[in-house]
Amino acid sequence: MANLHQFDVVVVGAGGAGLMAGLYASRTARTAVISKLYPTRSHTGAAQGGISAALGNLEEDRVEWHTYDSVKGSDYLGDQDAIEFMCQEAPQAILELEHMGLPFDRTPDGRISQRPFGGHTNNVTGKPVRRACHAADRTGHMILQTLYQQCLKNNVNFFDEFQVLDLLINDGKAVGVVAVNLADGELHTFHAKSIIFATGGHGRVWEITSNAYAYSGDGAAIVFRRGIPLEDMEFFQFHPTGIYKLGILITEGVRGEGGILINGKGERFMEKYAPRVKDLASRDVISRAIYLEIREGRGINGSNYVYLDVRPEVVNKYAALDGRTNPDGSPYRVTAEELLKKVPDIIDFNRVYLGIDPMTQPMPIQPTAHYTMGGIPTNQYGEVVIDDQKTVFPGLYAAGEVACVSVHGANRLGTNSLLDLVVFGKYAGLRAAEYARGVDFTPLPSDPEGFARQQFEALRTGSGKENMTDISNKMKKVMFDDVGVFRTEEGMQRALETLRELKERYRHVRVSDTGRIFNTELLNAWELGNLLDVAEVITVSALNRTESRGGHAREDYPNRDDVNWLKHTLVWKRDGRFEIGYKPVVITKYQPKERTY
Amino acid sequence: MKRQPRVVPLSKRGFNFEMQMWLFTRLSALAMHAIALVAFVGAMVMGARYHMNFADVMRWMFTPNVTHVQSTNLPDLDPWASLFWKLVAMALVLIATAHGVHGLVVIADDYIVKPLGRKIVRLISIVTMIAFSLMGLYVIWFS
Amino acid sequence: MKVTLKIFRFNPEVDKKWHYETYHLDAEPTDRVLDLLEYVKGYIDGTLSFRRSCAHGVCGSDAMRINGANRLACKTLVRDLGDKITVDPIMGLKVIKDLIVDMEPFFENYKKVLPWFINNSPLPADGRERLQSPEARERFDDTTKCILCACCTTSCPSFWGSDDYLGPAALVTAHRFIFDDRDEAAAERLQIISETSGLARCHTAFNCTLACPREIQITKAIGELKLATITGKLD
Amino acid sequence: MGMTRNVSLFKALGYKGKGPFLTFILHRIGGIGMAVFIAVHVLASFMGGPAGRFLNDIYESWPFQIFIYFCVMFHAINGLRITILDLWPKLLEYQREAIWVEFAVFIPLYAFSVYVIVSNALTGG
Repeated sequence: MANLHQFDVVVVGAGGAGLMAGLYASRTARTAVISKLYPTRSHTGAAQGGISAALGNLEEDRVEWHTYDSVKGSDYLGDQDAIEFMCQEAPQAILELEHMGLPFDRTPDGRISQRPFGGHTNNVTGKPVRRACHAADRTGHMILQTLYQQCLKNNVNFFDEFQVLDLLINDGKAVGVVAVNLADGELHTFHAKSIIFATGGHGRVWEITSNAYAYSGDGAAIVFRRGIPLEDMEFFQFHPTGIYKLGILITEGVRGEGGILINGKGERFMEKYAPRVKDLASRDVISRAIYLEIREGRGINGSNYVYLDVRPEVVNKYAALDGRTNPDGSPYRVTAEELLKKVPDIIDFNRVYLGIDPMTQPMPIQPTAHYTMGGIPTNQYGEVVIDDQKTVFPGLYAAGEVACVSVHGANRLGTNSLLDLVVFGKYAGLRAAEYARGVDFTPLPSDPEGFARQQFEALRTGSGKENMTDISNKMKKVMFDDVGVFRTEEGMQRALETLRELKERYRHVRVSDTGRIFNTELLNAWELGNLLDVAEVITVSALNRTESRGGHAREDYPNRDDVNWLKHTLVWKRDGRFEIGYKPVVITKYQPKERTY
Repeated sequence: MKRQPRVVPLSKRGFNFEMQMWLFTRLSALAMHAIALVAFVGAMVMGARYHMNFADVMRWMFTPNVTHVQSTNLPDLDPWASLFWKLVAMALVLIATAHGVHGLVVIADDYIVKPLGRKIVRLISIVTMIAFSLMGLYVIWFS
Repeated sequence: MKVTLKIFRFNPEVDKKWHYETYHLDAEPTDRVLDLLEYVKGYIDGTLSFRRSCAHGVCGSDAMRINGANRLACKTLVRDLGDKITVDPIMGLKVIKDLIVDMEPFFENYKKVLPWFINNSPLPADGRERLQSPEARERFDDTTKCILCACCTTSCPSFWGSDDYLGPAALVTAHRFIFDDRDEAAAERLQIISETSGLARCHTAFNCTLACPREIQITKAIGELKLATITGKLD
Repeated sequence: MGMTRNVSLFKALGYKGKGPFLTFILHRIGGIGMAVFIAVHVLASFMGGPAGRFLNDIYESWPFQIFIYFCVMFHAINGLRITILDLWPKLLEYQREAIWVEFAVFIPLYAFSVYVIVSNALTGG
């Protein structure tokens, strides 16, 4: 094998979690970061609103409140020990980012500025609290840039535009990955002591999504094929405010700054669904509210969207009605100029894609597939755990959106995704390096590239006639219609049948590009295979869970069922058949109770 | 919050030959505009309004050298040939040559990247600049 | 509306020379150029190769020359181009395949300006954030927006001359750190960018500023750097 | 692998830059034009004799005059714009307006010069 590389730690994926892991691992171990994109192209860069931590820079805030908000946000499915750990680590993580030079916005006295966000509350008064640290509406961009820069400073070995195809396992341990160099089509084998998957989510399974093309569930699909279970895959977050038809995200920060949701009758409908925090309720709650409004004919002009209104006069009107105040107690008021400073990119998106100026017109929005709560099961140190006994799979780690710790449970609290990838990326990196220090290399299995080559060659040389874009669009549509915000037994059965049909068609997919250099068509075909696999797992998991909880809302089982379903789903594929298992939810201080906003 | 003004000391701020020449190019441009203005005002004072056409005034502004106006209908060439204008014209030639030669070096830098190539360009440019400055001074002094 | 889409094609494994391929498509005025490329790739010719990821102008993958000027394909709408659209790869970098160019020289230049935060002083005693006033933060806000898409650098005539010029993107990055009052390596960076391959090669053609999809005032940033080398003032 | 850096002079000139890109190109043309002219002019004056007179005849011809007036005026006016913007970078935000002002000054001035040159040429000076 000409292309064999040996590293102590190999990180797959170079988004926030991957770079964080790479950065911390590289301090003590020889580390490589493999990414199918240039690291700065990763989707962390699209995160807008902020990253939460109970710093209390502007008003009183406590780690316990953050913990409780996250537990409640997760609809009590999050593991409370992990959530406590994350919220406890949050302030330190944010400060470390600041020490790395991340340009947060500042308060007048020079500290990191914070703003309100959906589901962030003062637990005593029940009022929204300023907890989201932000850099305009480009927080993710700043995190990604800062981490990439620090990795460069630390001389992390980057393998840019290498697509990882397979995880190598020998002797019950993860021993390496196989990747293809997109530039010349050569397969490379990376032999490692620890492997960290940080490949992100799979939002491209759905039609309307805020996710990047690259979000094709590669990591989840790769490990799933190698017998690792996936956890809680039925839980996927639909963000309430995506730009109509395009799905491009409009940050919750817009509502944090006072934006209001308006239905076709001109009403502020969130008063009905979340009387206390209204437009700053949790994301799943708002997404469902929008769907219900639309279903009852109260979309704009009876169509399937509503308005998000951030015109200064509207913001001020409702802020006055709500009695909202600044930290110093004065009434909250905004001007167009201030808003322009706080959410410049949102305003830019609207101008470019809709030709709308949000300062004078409301923005048409609809829920958009946004975030993967489920994924590869891990503990709070990023170690992959493969059953309900907390058995760790040696040498294998996961962090970021691809992992399920689970801190997000059934629904992620806004801003906790960036926090998740910073905290767990860091610990995965540290743990992976520590593990690598203590062990020797396990030999690679024989013919390590075999499986990857076989997958690729089957696609490249296949004689099928099926059009992959067609298959892909059908999958996206059926998933959005039947396994979307609201789900039913019947719809999901239909979806499952369609998916299996599509998988059959996929076996005959046509790849016209037979070249080796930047064969993006082949790559896309392979990614589609991952999406189909992941979509099937999602649907199987969702069909199995006969309750409604967080991001999983079933019309035939509209209530949460703590008696039977206060547990995580685990799905394996063994001998071509799905096996479903469960593991208990860790509960420390917060007993499940009804969730209202 | 109070802030200390941040200033990088002269030796460390990167004000090297490259940036000095960058500044020189701008300042010499301003100087040449100023000289042209002086030449223009001077020409008006010396009666160009009555005796010269537009093209001749332009030529005089371009370099205020007596040979540039001696073929016109000026009745009295003496003030135009004074030492003052000779010195002005010579200053202009020196500034313009430096400005122009540096401009050519800048263009060459865009396309010639190898250190040796750049050295050669600079060497040639210095020689050219000195030669043309001397020739210009000679022409003006003896005209 | 009917659109005629002309795309630069070059497959290194087959072609000796590049050529244009013309496609006739139906498009909505609100379609992005990226949507058209995806359509061509999905239904007409799967071998068409280009980079893309986020599809809404924040990842910087799909910089290309559209109707003669550098833009992001995902941020350029058909209605702003008319019914004749020509797509070329960005200039000044090697074309590898179709619209994909070799980005290495671009990132190499980026790395030359020490594109990372440097502050070796002890952290605040309370372990908290380094303080920075909102005004000081605002000072370099514009240049923090850069997504490294290379629209600016590959629109720069000096960069076309040779990739030895650091290029606007690298200088923008230098600006982001030099004017950050928490950073301590301004002097080092100034010395790097004031060499022949740096500031002096900026001839204010403004192509960069006009090409920037993030609307960074690049020429202004470079102008401020030039003056900083002369006055030494970083406020 | 791949094509070399794909920038020929032709391609470079084909880039759809706007006003400032055009002025950048013209500034270079003007600068080089002047450098050649002055070099030849100084050389000719320095040498004198028939060769000098021959060169003199060339640059006193009216088409050459139109060219060199363009070089000088454009280079001077554009140079002034660049200098002002460079020394006060804050003004760079108004670069579009600066270009308009530049052309508003240059076009009438140059048009007048061309008119004078051409009418002189037609009337024989």
